[in-house]
Amino acid sequence: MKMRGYVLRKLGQTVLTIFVVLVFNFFLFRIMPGNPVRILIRNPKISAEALQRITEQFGLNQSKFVQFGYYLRDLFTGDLGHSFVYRKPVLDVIMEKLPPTLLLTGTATILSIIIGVILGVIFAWKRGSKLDVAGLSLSLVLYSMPSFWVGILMVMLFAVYWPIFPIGGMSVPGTYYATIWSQLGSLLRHMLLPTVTFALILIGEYVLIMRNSLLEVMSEDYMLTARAKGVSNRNLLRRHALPNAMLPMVTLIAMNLGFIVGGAIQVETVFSWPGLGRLMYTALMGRDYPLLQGIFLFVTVCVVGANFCADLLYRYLDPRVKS
Amino acid sequence: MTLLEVNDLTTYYKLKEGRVRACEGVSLRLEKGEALGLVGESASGKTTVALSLIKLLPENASIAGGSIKLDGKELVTAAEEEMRKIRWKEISIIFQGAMNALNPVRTVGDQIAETLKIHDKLTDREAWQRTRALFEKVEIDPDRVREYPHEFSGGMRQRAMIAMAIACNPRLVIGDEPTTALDVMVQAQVLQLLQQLREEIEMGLILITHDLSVVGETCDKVAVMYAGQIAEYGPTEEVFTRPAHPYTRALIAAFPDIEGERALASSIPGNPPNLLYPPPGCRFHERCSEAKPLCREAQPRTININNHHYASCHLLDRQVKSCRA
Amino acid sequence: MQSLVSVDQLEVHFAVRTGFMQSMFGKETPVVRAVDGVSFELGKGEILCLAGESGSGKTTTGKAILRLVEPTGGKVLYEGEDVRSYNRLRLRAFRQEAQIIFQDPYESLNPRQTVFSTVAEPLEVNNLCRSLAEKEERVAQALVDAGLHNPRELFLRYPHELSGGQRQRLAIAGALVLDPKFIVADEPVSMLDLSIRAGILKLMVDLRDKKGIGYLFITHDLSLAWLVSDRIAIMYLGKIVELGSADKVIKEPLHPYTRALVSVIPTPRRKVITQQSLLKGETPDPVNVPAGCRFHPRCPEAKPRCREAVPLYREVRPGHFAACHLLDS
Amino acid sequence: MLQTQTRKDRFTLLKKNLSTFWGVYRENTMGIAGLVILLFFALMALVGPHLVTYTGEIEGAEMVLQPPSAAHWLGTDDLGRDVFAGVVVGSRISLLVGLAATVISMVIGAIIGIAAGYYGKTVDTILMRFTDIFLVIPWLPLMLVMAALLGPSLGNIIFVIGITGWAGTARIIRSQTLSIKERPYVERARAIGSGDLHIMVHHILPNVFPLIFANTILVAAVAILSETTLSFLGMGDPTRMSWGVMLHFAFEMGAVSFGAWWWLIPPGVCVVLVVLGFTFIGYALDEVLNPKLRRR
Repeated sequence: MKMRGYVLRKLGQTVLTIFVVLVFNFFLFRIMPGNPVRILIRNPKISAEALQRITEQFGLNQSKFVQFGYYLRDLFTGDLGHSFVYRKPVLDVIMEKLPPTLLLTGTATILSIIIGVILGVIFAWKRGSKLDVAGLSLSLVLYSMPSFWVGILMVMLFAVYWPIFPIGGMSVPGTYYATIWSQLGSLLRHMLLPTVTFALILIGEYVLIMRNSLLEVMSEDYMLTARAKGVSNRNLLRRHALPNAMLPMVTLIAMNLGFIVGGAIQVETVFSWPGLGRLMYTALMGRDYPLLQGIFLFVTVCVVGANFCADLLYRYLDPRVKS
Repeated sequence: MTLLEVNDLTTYYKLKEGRVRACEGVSLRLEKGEALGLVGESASGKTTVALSLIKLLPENASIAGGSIKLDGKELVTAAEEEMRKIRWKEISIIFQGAMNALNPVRTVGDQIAETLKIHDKLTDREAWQRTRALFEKVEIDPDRVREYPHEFSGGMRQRAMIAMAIACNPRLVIGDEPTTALDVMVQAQVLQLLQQLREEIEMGLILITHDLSVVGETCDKVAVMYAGQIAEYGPTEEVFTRPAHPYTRALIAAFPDIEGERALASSIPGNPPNLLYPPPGCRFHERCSEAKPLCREAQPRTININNHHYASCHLLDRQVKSCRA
Repeated sequence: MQSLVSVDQLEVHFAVRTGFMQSMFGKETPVVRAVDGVSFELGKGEILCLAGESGSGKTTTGKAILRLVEPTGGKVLYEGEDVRSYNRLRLRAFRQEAQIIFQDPYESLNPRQTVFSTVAEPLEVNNLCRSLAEKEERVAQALVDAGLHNPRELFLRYPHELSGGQRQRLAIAGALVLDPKFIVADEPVSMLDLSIRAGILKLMVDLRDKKGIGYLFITHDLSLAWLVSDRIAIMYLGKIVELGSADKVIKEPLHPYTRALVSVIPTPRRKVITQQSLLKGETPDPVNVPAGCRFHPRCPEAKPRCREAVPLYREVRPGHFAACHLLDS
Repeated sequence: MLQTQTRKDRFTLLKKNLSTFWGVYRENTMGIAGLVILLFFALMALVGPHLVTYTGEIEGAEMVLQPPSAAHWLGTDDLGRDVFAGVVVGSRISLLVGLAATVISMVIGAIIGIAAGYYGKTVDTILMRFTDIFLVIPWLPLMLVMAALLGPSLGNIIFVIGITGWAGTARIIRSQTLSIKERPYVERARAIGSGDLHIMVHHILPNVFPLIFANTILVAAVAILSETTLSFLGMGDPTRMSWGVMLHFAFEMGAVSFGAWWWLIPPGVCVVLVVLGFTFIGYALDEVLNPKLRRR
């Protein structure tokens, strides 16, 4: 019963958030001075019928409320508009570019969480040692680097200076792969550099948070109790400290989803990875507003949804959270 | 038979500013099944003594000297691996705030069963069975073993801590302010429970508290600590009826007694010294109404007043007196 | 004795905060009945003690009288005027005469305010001083009154540079500077070591003797209550169960709850606790108050009637009030 | 906070507070390192642009994309401009954008945080819902969309970074305000007749201030990173050289495949150092102002 109330409340918040994002998006692209629709109409070269079509599509001759209604109707029917650059429905373009992004970000995120948690635990356990100090400094430096710049360094080092890996992309254009294995191998070779870059960007923060969170937990009274009980170091960590220390990590991972999207834009741009992030850069450069708006909405809704899931997970992990 | 013998225990904390002499030259003796009260005001070093006994001091603290013998076995030099076996099996401890002393994300029963599995090598089933029995012993509904600490009331959490402390039938239980945060009635219940358990299983008890009445209620012997040192030590009745040290006397006088006269006692002037820079001579001399010039210069010896009753005060020292005469 | 504060059927109920969704779906919000019909009178220069366990509503009662918590029912008369009817201006004037001292001297002083600012603040807020010299004089006097000698040396110190006892004296000075007639003292010594408690208590009693300040002394410690107060009121779950002179309540308690509490008053010299039968259980949550007499589930002498009817709070003996069915023979 | 009697006392007190603070801060190696780094860059931004010449004129084809030499310490770019001079000139814009955006973020964050925490109830619920929404919206896409719609200019980029960066601050300050509001000294202030404004100014603000200060430093680090990233992605003002704009041109002109490391690395290193400097100071302040952490 309590659980249901909690889920309902969180769901309500999520829906509210998405609604606000929709309104915000509408405001941004339709109402703000210099908004793309107005720019579209002002275009002197625009044909009369095109103007007519646009006016009808956006309900421009009607009140703002009606326009908002048109906008919502379009959204719910999956009509995110038409891309100027690709000359295709925006949703189709997004769906096409989604799998490479999921592949890259998913791999990098999982990798960075695993490595980050392990390193954080090691540093916390050996706090004050040379290893800890070195690890901490490196994490701080990684955390301070612009993500795209890490990518540029990686490309310069491993694709230009020592050309071990391809400079970018997901495959060599125009190549025919004889077997699925050779195709997979090529994919892996293309993927390695961006994945490592992406993971490096994320690891710094995970290490820092995991280390601090674990140190905090280790200074708690119940850890003293556990030590007094004669619990072995291994179990002290595994069964007493980690379950508590992982809680802030869950929050952080959820909070970081937005950051991951930001990382994807930068890494994909640097490595010409054919995903959503690079698509956004293309849309920005080409001032392809419908596409830009579509990506922004799509990505935001995904992140908000993922946050909702993280909230539920947190509730499951921490028995103290009451509804 | 002597269960625990502490001689000249000295523990220092290292801070940037210097050494905090939190516990210096502490000597105690506990017979089997006996209860000893360790009384002192805040920052008098009582908790440091407790943590030294099980060697769970914070990283910046270390035992600088003295010996701790449990059944004749030296603990100060014992290796961590050895201590781990001794902890809880031989010496267990009840901490002050039971809310923080229990792991919030694991069930209470799980935390008790864990100790049984570690030390008594019980199977999962046996451990949970014992846990339920322990719950009954401390008067908690055994069906609540699967609940989390936050679902328990303050009194129940302290009972659960006690259940955990006696789980492996240790020979010595250290209670660090076990009743402090509790309401009077619950405090009484917990004290009564401790007393019952002590009669049932023959365990030694070291009760650390700032509350004289708790000691009077449960302990055979009492040690009064002041500024990291033991001021007076002896049988509870003897110390409370014929306190020898001026500090003990002032402390007892300050305790309101509803059967005594209805008048406010005078308080002890001043504050306890900063243990980074303890005063020379007797550490109490700055607040002592009877201090003599000598008290400012020399540390007092421990004087045996009579049978097992000791105090460290120049005023009791016959040698000092005779020198004067 | 002339009445300074008179409390009549005071009620403070809090709504338990529930989520937006719950309140939208019209679920009934549970109510915490922190104070539920409390009545007493406090004379000028009297020390009345409100004693009880945590959750009994004693602190809330004290704060409700000063309107630091808004009462939801009943009356509070201060020198014959209803405090609840005060407008902002009148409330401000009232608060110059009625002060509060808190339990924790470490928390009740702003760590970023110097000793001078702490004590001068009440004067500044109420625009009571015309010149700096006058302000300094009054601050210094208040500090001396609170037992802090050489006050001018302390002016620029911060609270963390003082000892626990000094801090509580500073807090008292902050209350004294306005020359109050009434002080709510909420567990003023429970955080202090035994050896410095007596000094603070003595100071408070002396101030009563010298300046005629009336105190509502809130504590969980009955022996302390007995030592300092003229009369004692025992609270249980938001209601006063017994009220009488300090000696009568402690030495000849009427209510079974008071008897139980008195029986566990600690004393260093005798074993009293471990050799008797105690009340079972703990004070229940004030959200689910038991029907009938609130104490009946834990009362060793409860009769069937106690489960049904709320006992009348009445004067059982001259000046000695109690609410218990067993006393209505 | 400093309502102590005379000006002389006020001065004594200020001196005492500062020396106490400095006494603890001085012990912190990280904090000192951060301070030294930032002082260096502050000096570069203030004085540097007057000492170097950075003209957009082509110096001749042979001077294009030259590796470092005695004449050009950090080589030249595709237009033959001196990279070192660019880095020096760019420092001014990068720091300016970062600091200005930080001020916007902190003012919004502090006001919303204190208001929500102090007034509680409905005000809190509405403000925090709003803050949470800002927290979950992916931050870079939001900035990019806004920057794209507003067009590339210095003012716009400051506005975009400032307006998107306050949510975390507001949350932290709110929770601190909530905890301070419950302290007895605030209740005591009410008991002596103080009004809301007095309490906020004299009791809440002085106690939240250390946190606002420490947080400002960390927000500044993020703002500098944001400026670099936005400019790199082409949202910067191309006429005002900053480290991010420099990296944008370098990347777009193919410096990566050309191997012109001297064009790509120096501006990046500067960004990393400045961000590190801020982060160091932030960590140090956290440790100095939060005694619980000090023992670690």
